[in-house]
Order: sequence, then C-alpha cells, then structure tokens
Amino acid sequence: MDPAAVGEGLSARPAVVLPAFEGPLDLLLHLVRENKVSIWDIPIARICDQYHAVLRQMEVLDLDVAGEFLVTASWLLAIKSRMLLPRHEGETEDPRAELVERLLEYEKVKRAAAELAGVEEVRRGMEAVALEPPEAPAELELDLADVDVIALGQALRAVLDRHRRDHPPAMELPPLRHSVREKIVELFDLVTRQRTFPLLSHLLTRPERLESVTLLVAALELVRLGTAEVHQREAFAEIYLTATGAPLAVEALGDG
Amino acid sequence: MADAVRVQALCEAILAVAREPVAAHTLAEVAGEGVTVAEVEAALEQVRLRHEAEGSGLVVERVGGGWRLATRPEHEVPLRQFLGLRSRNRLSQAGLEVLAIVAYRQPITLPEINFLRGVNSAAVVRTLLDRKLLAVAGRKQVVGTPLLYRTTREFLVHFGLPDLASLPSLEEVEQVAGEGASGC
Amino acid sequence: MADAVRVQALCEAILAVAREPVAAHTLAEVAGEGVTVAEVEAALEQVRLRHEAEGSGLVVERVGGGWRLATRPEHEVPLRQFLGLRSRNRLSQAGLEVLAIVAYRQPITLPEINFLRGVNSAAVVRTLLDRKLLAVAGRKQVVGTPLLYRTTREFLVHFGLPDLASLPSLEEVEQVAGEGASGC
Repeated sequence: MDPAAVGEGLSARPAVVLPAFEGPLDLLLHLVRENKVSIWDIPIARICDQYHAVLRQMEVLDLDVAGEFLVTASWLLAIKSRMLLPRHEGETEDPRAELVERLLEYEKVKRAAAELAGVEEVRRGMEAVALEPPEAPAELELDLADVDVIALGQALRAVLDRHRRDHPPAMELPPLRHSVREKIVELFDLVTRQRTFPLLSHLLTRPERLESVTLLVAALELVRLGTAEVHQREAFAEIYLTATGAPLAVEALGDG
Repeated sequence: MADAVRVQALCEAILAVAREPVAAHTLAEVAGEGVTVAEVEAALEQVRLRHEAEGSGLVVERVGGGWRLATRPEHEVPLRQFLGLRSRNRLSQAGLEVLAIVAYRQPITLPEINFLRGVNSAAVVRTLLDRKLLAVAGRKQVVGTPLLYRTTREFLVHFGLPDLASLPSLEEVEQVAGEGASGC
Repeated sequence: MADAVRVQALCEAILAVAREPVAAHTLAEVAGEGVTVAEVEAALEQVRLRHEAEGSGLVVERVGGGWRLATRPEHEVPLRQFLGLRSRNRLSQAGLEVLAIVAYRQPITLPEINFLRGVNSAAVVRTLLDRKLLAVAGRKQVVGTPLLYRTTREFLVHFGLPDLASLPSLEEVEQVAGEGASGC
C-alpha cells in the first residue's frame, strides 16, 4: 500500500451528510463505493483514515453500537499496520483477505434485503380474503406448523402468570422475632460482663414464652461450644450461667 | 369508463374482507370523491354477473340493506369437510397451553395440569394423545394413582429438538422474544 | 368437463374462507375421489386467469406452500380505510437484512447473524419473532447450544414466495441489482 495515502485521510473525508449506517460493515462498503475503488484492492490506509474520520463525526452513539464500530476500527488499524510491514517469506495471504470476504458477504445481504424491500413495497397492501365459512370455527386455532418452541415457552409463561394471579401466595408467616444466634451473642455478652449470670430468673421473667425457649436453646449452645458452664445447687434452685473464658467462635454458629 | 372498472374491483375487494354486509353508500364513500351510490350499485351488479358465470365459487348477494360476497350454498358440505380436515393440523390455544405445561413439567398428571390451568383439560389432553404429541408415562404413586403424561418423539421432531433438555428456559424465552402475542 | 368447472368453483370457495394458503393436495382431498393434484392445479390456474381479467379486485396466488386468494395491492388505501386499520409498517433496513440472512442461511444462530451483519441483531430478531416472520428451529449443537432460527410460512406469504426454493439465488440477485462495487 502506498504510504503516502496515509496523509490523505482527513482531506478525503466524505463531505456528505452521514446516512444512517447499519453497522461498521455498512459504513466500510459506503466508503469503498464513495472512493470508487475495487473491493478486491482496497486502499486500506485511506479507507481506514476515512473510517476514523467518520467515527469522530458521529456524535451521539449508543454504547453497544459504538462498541461495534470501535472494534472494527481497531481491526482496520491492525490490517493497516500489517500492510506497512514487509511480508514474511512464504506468507501469501493478503492481510485484507478476511475484510474483503466479509464485505462481499455483507454486500450480498444488502442486495437481498433490497430485493425483499421491493417486493414488500408492492405486497404489503394485500389482504387475505376472509369470507365467513358456513360454520364459524369454535375458536381461534393455530396451525401446528407455525408453533415453535418460543410459542410453547410463551404459552407456559402465560399459564404460570395466570396461575399466580388466581392463586396469590398464602398469608406470610411473620418473621421470627428471636433468633438463637442473636440470643447466643446476647447471653455471651451478659456472662462475660457479669461472670456469673442467673439464667433461670432471666428466663422466667421474659415477656414471651418464645423468647424464653430461644434463650434456653442459646444457653445450651453456649455450653456445647464450651464458652459457658451451668450450675444449679439443687432442683428448682436458680441456674447460674458462668463464663469459662473461652472466646465465642461466631462463625461456628448457624444462621438460625 | 376505466373508473367504472376500478369501482367494480374495489367493491369486490372490500366485500372480500368485510365481516358483514356492506351498505352501498359506505362503498361509495370508500371509493372516493365523485363516486355515487348509483355507480356503486351498477358496479356491484357487474361483479354479481361476473360471478354468476360458470366456474365461480362465490356469489354477490344483497342482504339486510347491504351487499356481501359469500360462498355458494352447494359448497357447504365440502367446506365443512375442509375445515374439519384442517383442524387435524391445528392446535387450539388450550392445546398449546397443555402441550407447554407437559413439555416443561413432565411427567405430570391431569389434576396437576388442571390445577395450573384452572380449567379441566381432559378433552385437550385426549386430543394431544390422539395427535401423538403426548403419551402416557405410567402412574403417579399417590392416592388414585393418576396417569402421568409426557411429550413424545414426534413432539421433539416437530420442534426440532434433539432432547427435552434443549427446550429453551423460560428466562431464555423472555430474553429472546418477550411476552409475545399469545392468542392468534 | 362439467367436473373441471365444479373443481374450479370449489377451490375458489375454499380459498375464500381459508385465510391462509391451502396446499393443492388438501384441495384435491376435499374435491373428492378421483380428483388429482394436477387437476386441482389446472383448475386454480383457470381461476387465477379469470381474476386477472379486468374488473376483479382479487388475485389467486401460489404462496407459502399453497394457494391463497387475496385482494389486489392497489386497493390498499381504501381497504385500510374501510377496515379502520393503519397501513402496515414497512420492515426496517435492519429487519430486511436479518430476514435476508436467515432466508438464505437457515437454520442459523444469532451469533452467526451478528457476524454477517457486523452488528448485534438481538432486538431485530425479537421483532421478527413477534411479527411471526421468524421462528425457532431448535438448537445448534455447539458450545452454548444457541437457538437456531428459520423463516416462517408468514415470511413466504409476506414476500409472495411459493416456497423457499423460489428465493432467487444470491447470484441472481446480484445480476438483477446490477452495479456492484467490484470491478472498477
């Protein structure tokens, strides 16, 4: 490629108002045509510079689209630099080969799309004749041939949505107000601060039975973990909870 | 004169998509400026005569203050037969729902299907069994040991799936297509 | 001979109520014993010619794997006015490109479509699925098992194609479209 062409970029920038491009390939095809060059022998340096110039002109781009244009921009730069390097021996492939192939493929797509557009323009005014049959069918029916997995999935979604509407979830249970875990920490604090703590009185004076039960479980858990001991001098006497001095391994506790 | 032909063609086209008889003045209105009711009626008469000629399956009739295009009464029996024949390859909306439920939740029993749909689906299941899209997959070991249903190989072939695991997840369906227009 | 006329009339009547293309073999089945597909096609050709004559507002066409009766495109404006419908939206350039890709390369995955267009086409595919111009045809057995897309019968009807084989080859399209960028 002619290295002198590199400098041409800005001056050769197309002065036309930018048409909307479907994507980077569309823009590249446009540039190839504007420059009246052969798609088989694209002056890569010139096209690359023009491509970058157009990118700079495009003001607001949504990020997705911009990303696609930028990926192609760096691809073009890579091809451009490979064109400038002397070819290695035995390296026969033109660095532009893949680009040419993709542009040719995309050009075919555009032509086929233009064909379809022409046909659509004529046909979109047509309506299927729809006389009432002698006996109207019972319900709207779908041709099985037209049903695909997406239609199937959408049907299930519709059923589940309807089911959910017709069966609102059962009344929710109020969240547990006392968790064993919390009570373990709370009791541990109490025994470390007071060394010896009258557990039974504490349990019996809780406003809610549920809290007492939770506290009892918490106390047993502390004992199991070796962070506290219980003592009772005789049946029905006060139960004392005493710190052993071992630390409380919080991570050893479950979520309950 | 060329306009008379245009009015004929237009009237025929409109009657061909209308769900009920159309008044001549409505046709005149749609036909555009300067087309009179008398011209429309003359045009319709031409269309009527054309269909009276041998070989047409349609008739133009004046009914209930309007005009309509209809099939000939002598075709009633074959037309019914046609609609019946066609229904073999069709699926009702209910059929589609049951097929979807079984596809995604198989094996599943009729009571479970009914619970999800909120409607008794016994007849629909029977139709799908006849069509070989569903099959029986044993019995569920619960009270009453109801039959379990599953989809068939034909089902997979129809949907181009190598196996059930290839069904798109519901998240995938939403991602690919959104809510879609269930119904027609 | 009288029977040929009967078949013509019956075919026309069936197409008039069908709302979608009807296969010739279905028509033959309804027409009764001894009526062959070839006879049905000859009859349809007669009906088609009759509607081609001046003054008919309808056309008989071979599309989407069968035959259908439709209104002539030139009546679009008054017809829409009568039906109270807006004019049908044209497909976007992106939509046409994706349809062209799928039409020629089906079944094809979204990543493959994206590669050919150089742009992510997920939203376009979604719209085309909604419009029933594309459908899912299973999964490709490669990493990630992406969904495969195909064109639908609605696609064939929309573009007036009897079947996929009637799509002009890409080389033909190239010649018709004339000026390419190559060669200069």
